[in-house]
Amino acid sequence: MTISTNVGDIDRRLLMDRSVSGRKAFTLPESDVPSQDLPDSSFLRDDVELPEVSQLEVIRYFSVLSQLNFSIDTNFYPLGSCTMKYNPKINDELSNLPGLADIHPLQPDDTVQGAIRLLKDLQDDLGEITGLPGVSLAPLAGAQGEYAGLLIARAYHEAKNDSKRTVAIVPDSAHGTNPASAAMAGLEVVTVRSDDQGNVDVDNLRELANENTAVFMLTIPSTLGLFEPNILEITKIVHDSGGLVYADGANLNALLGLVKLGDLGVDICHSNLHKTFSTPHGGGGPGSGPVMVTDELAKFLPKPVAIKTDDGYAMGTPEMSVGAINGFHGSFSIAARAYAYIKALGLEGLQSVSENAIISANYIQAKLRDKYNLAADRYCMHETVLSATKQKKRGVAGLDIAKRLLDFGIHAPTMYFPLIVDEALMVEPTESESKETLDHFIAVMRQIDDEIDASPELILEAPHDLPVTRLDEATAARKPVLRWSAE
Amino acid sequence: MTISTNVGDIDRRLLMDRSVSGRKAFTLPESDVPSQDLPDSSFLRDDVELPEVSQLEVIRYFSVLSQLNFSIDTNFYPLGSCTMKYNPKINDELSNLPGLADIHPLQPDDTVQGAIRLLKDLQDDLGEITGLPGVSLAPLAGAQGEYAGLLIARAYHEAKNDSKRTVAIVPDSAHGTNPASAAMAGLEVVTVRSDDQGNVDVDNLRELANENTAVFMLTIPSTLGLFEPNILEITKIVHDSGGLVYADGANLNALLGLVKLGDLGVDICHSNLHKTFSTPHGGGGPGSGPVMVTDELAKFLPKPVAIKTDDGYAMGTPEMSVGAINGFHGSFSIAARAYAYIKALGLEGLQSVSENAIISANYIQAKLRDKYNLAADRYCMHETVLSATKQKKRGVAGLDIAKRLLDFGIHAPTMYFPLIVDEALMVEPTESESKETLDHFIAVMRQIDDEIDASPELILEAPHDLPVTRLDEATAARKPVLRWSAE
Amino acid sequence: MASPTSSGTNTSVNHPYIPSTDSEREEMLGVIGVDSLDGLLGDIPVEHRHPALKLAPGLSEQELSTVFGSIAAENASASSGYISFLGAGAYSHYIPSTVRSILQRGEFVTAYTPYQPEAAQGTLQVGFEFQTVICQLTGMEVANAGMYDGPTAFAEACLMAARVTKRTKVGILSTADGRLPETLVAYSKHQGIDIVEIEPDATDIPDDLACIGIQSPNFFGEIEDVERLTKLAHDNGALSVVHVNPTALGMFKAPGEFDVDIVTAEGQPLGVPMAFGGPYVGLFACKKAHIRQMPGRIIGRTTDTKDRTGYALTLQTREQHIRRERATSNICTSTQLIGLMVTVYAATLGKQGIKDLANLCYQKAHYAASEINKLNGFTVDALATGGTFFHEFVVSCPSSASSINADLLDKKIIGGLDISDRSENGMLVCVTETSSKADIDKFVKALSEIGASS
Amino acid sequence: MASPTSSGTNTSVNHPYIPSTDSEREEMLGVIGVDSLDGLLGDIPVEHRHPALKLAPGLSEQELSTVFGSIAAENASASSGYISFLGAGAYSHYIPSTVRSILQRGEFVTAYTPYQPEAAQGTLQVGFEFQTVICQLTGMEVANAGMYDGPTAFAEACLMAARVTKRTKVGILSTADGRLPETLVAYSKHQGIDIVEIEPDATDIPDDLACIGIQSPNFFGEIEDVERLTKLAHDNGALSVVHVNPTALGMFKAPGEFDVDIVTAEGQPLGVPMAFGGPYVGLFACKKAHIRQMPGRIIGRTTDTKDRTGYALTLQTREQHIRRERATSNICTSTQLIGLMVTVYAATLGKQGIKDLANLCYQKAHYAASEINKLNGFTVDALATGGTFFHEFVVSCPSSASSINADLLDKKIIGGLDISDRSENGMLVCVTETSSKADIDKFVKALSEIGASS
Ligand SMILES: Cc1ncc(COP(=O)(O)O)c(C=O)c1O
Ligand SMILES: Cc1ncc(COP(=O)(O)O)c(C=O)c1O
Repeated sequence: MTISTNVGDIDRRLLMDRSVSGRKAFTLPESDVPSQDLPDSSFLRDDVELPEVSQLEVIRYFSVLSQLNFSIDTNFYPLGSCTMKYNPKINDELSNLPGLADIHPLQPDDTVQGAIRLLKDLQDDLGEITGLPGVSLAPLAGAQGEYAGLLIARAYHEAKNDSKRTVAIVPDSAHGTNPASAAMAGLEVVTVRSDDQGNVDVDNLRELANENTAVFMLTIPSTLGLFEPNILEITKIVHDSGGLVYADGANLNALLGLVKLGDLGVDICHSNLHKTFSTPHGGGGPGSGPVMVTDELAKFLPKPVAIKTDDGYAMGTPEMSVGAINGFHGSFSIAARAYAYIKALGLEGLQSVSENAIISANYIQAKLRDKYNLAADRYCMHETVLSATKQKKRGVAGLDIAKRLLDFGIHAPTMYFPLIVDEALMVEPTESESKETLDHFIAVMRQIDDEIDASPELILEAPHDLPVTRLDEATAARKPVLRWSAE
Repeated sequence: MTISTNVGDIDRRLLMDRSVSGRKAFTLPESDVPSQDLPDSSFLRDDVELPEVSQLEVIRYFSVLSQLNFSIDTNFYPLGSCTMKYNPKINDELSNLPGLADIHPLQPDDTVQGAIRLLKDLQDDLGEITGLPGVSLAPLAGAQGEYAGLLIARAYHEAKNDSKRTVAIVPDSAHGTNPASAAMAGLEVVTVRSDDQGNVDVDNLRELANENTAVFMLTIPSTLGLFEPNILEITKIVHDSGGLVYADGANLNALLGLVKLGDLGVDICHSNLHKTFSTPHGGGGPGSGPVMVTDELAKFLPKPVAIKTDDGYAMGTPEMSVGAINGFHGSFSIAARAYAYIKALGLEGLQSVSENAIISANYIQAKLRDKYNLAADRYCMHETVLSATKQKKRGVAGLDIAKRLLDFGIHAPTMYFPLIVDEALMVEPTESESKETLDHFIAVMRQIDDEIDASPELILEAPHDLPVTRLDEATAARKPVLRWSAE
Repeated sequence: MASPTSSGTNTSVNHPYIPSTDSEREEMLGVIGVDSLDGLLGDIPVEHRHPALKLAPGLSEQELSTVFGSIAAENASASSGYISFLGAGAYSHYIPSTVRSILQRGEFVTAYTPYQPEAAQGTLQVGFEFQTVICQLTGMEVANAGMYDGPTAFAEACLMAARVTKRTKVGILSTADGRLPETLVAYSKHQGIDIVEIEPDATDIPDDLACIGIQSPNFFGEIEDVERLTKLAHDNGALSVVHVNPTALGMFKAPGEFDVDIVTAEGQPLGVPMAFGGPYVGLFACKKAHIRQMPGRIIGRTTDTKDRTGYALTLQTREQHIRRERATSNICTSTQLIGLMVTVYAATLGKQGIKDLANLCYQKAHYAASEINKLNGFTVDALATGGTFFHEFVVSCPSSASSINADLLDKKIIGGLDISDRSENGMLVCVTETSSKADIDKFVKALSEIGASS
Repeated sequence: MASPTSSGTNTSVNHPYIPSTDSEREEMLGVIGVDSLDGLLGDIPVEHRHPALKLAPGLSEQELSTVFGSIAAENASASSGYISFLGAGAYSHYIPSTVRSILQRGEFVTAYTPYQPEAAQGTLQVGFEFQTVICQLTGMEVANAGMYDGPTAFAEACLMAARVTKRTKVGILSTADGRLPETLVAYSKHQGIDIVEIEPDATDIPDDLACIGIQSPNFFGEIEDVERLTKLAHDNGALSVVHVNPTALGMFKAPGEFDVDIVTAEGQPLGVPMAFGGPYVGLFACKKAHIRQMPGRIIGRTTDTKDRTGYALTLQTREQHIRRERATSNICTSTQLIGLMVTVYAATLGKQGIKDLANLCYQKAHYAASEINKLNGFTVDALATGGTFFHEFVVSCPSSASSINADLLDKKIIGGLDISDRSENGMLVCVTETSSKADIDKFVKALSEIGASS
């Protein structure tokens, strides 16, 4: 099977179909120790059927495949809620320095003072940015940060012997990980409505918050890109009910230096280092989802946390820690990248990040609101949620618009999320894209709207020039083929 | 201006057209020394009008541009005489190690013992491979190696006070650098004919070689991919006339471990590390063109050469050196790559390189000779020169075939070289391409031949799917536009 | 009202990561229809806007490099001349240049999760290759595209076993790495899961177990009788969950040969730097029958409208973004890029390489074990008991492993892990292909000197 | 007949760089119609086939890395804790991450010279950008796509001046780096070119000069009066060839402002590692009038059959592959990839960065000079004479620079270049932005100690 691209036809066969007996891409050194007896052959297996290809073929295969991707390095990627910003190359480089990449997680603390110092310093900076000084960098992604946060909330109530608090209140606009994490934490998920402005329906919240409330999970800014105007009232309602406030900080890119979550009454939050703090998404991870809490809750943090000792640094376990949520210390080399990012920007740079992220999103919103409906017709924070309902009536769905954007080298916005917005197209430009790029996006979005009437098939059959057209996902799920097999 | 590719439309504007006043991609540290007086303003210039773009834009611009290239990492590249083989990634990595990349060329020898040891060891290996033990790694590419070799030949004759030797005999099949280098060396170029087998016309050579002959420049194997069957006779004729034999070793990939040039009577040769020894071509350099000579000629080598001393290594100048042909020690980090290549393959691996290069070329030749004429109808060495004369008669030139290959993701062979072959297509597969790739190439070449009759416009208008179609090179040369300018 | 760090004006710091200039910001604000940024922040309680922040000023790239240079220099590692014998879940292996080279491709590194398959065929095809590699290595039918790390993969496997069997008790072999039950506890404590310890020679297990969780090679480097234990589990209606060392699979029988239900592993040994513990990738494979209970992202093959093969995320209805609180896991951002490293590693080593590698590790560890075993006062447990081990082995030392390690450190040797909590004066020593014979001999000599003087 | 290393059989060593297997080779030989490889080698004199070769056996990648680790460890450099004050043609500058990142793109690294423009628009557009950058920096009208290095670019410029003026005598300023005339000698000695030395304050030059070759800043770091000397050249029918330090152009007037005819430079300071001397890139720019006499590769803009802009090699009739012995130069493989580094460097620093960089280098070098000048026994010549210098300056030392350097080395300081051949007890000291104030102070302190004890 071949496709035509800008480097000519491309062969997409899998590695096992390229495998030729006897080829190799690598050799191991000869053993330099006296030969040892092998175990009984009943323990031993036959060959592992891994591909047999040359080293050039390895490089060429993966290099060519890489070119089939959109990425930040090659495309504008206004994927809402995902904060696809520039991933500075220096951060990749520094996090891979020998002395960082080749240290073992179980080395004695005194042999890894630099690494622990980095973690401690990053903890402090994240605490300062969020106003929540207790920090653990253990969580391996946002969802694990949420889960860690919920474990902390549960531990807090348990420590007070308040065992009936088994409910998590979650807005209907929340990201799927919120209810999923709550369920993992054994919490019953109760949904609070959004009002017609996209805000939390405060009255509804007041009805729901009670002696069973363990935690209220709020995304700030919300998944509609809005800052909750009633935030102080909300945190008060929850606190008054005896519950804790958890902030999903996936959208922290809007808030750096503009407001501290801790000042608003938030007790716990997580942050995705792979969003706000620019660590690369890697096509779906690795990430890092530090959890930040108030001083009072710090003793419950998952282990380990980096601590300053009299004569240096150490990895420690908080007094009443909720335990280990993964193998070692979290995503160290992701943390190192985030650290480099914070140090490179500094206080004023971080403020500038959020200021520019907000201005860019509002600019797009202002330039498109005559053509596209808005999920909420007010100023947004770092992202704007468009609704393609007008376009839908004219025969073209949000999905189609998203696919058509690909033809222009622009990645699709986040589609059909949040669930409460019909035909949602969530656009997050980030501060790292230039006004010129925003203007190009705006022009393309307007052109697509024009195409609906002029040449709808251009949209309905999009994308046109990519390695594949739209895929049959239904059959994929009905008859799953999940691996190569000899046919 | 935009083009469509597999990552959507691509914007090809130049950096200066993207420049926005005030943007930046980099910041310098603040000065940490007391402020110093600036020179008189009459010395100082206004701003340098370099682009003002963001760091993301730098990365995105060059990343996207890179995807418009064919390369070994992404394509089969059977470009004859260029030896487009796999460039091992480990070699790039090792040559960039701190301790190699950050040493200054003028450091005292005792602070760069590792570097000099590497150079000395590489000199020895190249001497062993070619059978010509005097080696200088100074030349920065093949052409400079040729020039260095010719300087040596001239110095040799001069040292014998043989001042009338001012002629270089060069076969009509030679690469353009040979006569150009000879001219630089103040030699008169006299052309020796090839016979109908593609060999040097020995009788013609005998007529030409005389007391004016400084040097005979022979490419081995020749640019037709043939090993000169009369080599021993040829070197004898030249030596008998008092001249020296220079071997252009650009095609050394055919000979590793199979024959030593020194054993055949060659006095001087160069080798392109960026061909046989796998250092990357870089889109046109950097290269490295070491010059190898007999023991007798070693004293004339260009400086510097690495030498072994009693207590280590030193950079030295041969006794009667032809001098410095460039600034420092040649392409050190290219030499380091070649060194890594030789060490990785070792004796048997290097032999295997040439064996497989030869088999692959002959295989292609055997599979295409019914469709395409051969420049010489006999076994070839590491490359085969096809002649598209039959195709030309049917309306399609070698150039058209070359362009059509691009549509299949295969780089064009070398076209119209050597000059003595009509409609030459010089195909060098190298040992690093798999039989499957060769078979694919063969199939495509056969298909193109079929297309001449079935759908000639497919060939005549090729390439079809690349970032540009054929370019107007005539206008480019007539009205040269060689740089961005504000319009 | 705003604090001194306020940006009531519209001048932001000009930074290489932020392209907008003052005049562009001015222009955009004009289009938006506000005078200043603060006009957009109306929803943020004014008393909390623009708080004071204690953060250092920004650094240039050159300064940042200097900062990182000092941090790295404060760590001891192979690059600063130390040799190390630590394993216990993270292993030092040579990483081929191909892995690093492909890992530099920005198109892989800076892409998002492939929600738009047309624009992500690279990531998707690699993920499909990854699933294939994991199946081939483990001998299992299906695999997902990766979990956070080994312990979380194991924990999720036990939770999955509970869902499949509709039971709530999980048995874990007493010889497993303590990190496995520890992570499982954190993952399951509010889901009513009980954890019980099973001895490796048990012939009887509770009849309400969801699964037996087996680590093999176990924490002490020894191979467990997975076949017998799996049969025992199945006889009692439980699943068998086996946590492997993937390098060992180059040599030892694959769990798939023993009818194991779920296999998990820490993928780090397959081409991933140790990097002080992460990011790594959890490997997760199971029987096809259980596919819809599998956590994590799964990539499937399908066709486009022109009938060309393509790849896409599939079975997404298991996932949190669709099924929310009823999802098979909360995992979202996972470890695709580490999966790429594993895939390139597997493609590079290939059939012969993985075999040679396992053998080389085996040879070196056994050489080290036999040399240490000759020392006065040191005993290698597995050699004494005749256990079959891989990569690592327990040494009973004449004194506590930490005191010995302190002395070793003076000789630039990072000794094995102190496991005195599990074995008296025990040191878990790991040897891979990255230790030369000279390194091993140096270690043995140092142990003998330290042993003699203690 | 064949020696023991013969491969009369068709089994070749199986190596990661060579995909063909024994059976494929067998099959291909069958198609070709020979029994063995030797059947294809008939033209090679049989007595010389398969010679014995003294070469070591091949190494695995892991072993190779170890070998290189030791080689690198035998060199002293910043990465092993040394500070250095060497310049004189190669300069230590911070290289931005963008340069290294783009340099890893295999599509740039592993492409050939762009003879097929349709398949090389990346390389070509970058080359066009490079030419633009060189023009902007130097203030010249046109530039080529790069030469081997600075000295060869200078030599070719003088040869070009000879072609343009049809004269054979070249004047070079006495203050130039000796490497410039030295390379010119090697490049011109058989072409009947005479080289004469010109004093910088000359008011009179021979009337048959092809050009005056001026280095500014000169070998001693001082700015020459390019304007006056250019006028002098022109008044005598000669061209003016100026060899610059490109970093200095961030601050000092561009040669283009002085009506200079040809500008050359070593491009290394613009983002290229020092790498023990290469590969570097020679910069070459000139007036448009002389374009057809220019050596080297040139990239031009044009359009395709669909009228889209594209780039292609142009003016190739100057080059050796067309014009052979009448070419403007023998250069073929050049330095495209180093040109890429320069281009990314220039794009990254940009208008402000190049200015800031030049200023920073200026500040640091002048600070160092003034501190050294305060030391007993040390004099900075330029400060004494009031010369304007950049990057480097000559220190007259109390004893020979090499003896001082030997003492400095004990303190992990690599001192300036010993130029006693050109200046008594002279040391050419270079300071760039990579030296911190602490480094400079350490150097000054060390000099003062050594000076006191000598
Ligand atoms: C609002 C929100 N919450 C939580 C998450 C989950 O974070 P992660 O993907 O890092 O687990 C995301 C990520 O997509 C998100 O957008
Ligand atoms: C036969 C031959 N000789 C000489 C050369 C010149 O070598 P270089 O390009 O390294 O200067 C080449 C390169 O194309 C060649 O093919």
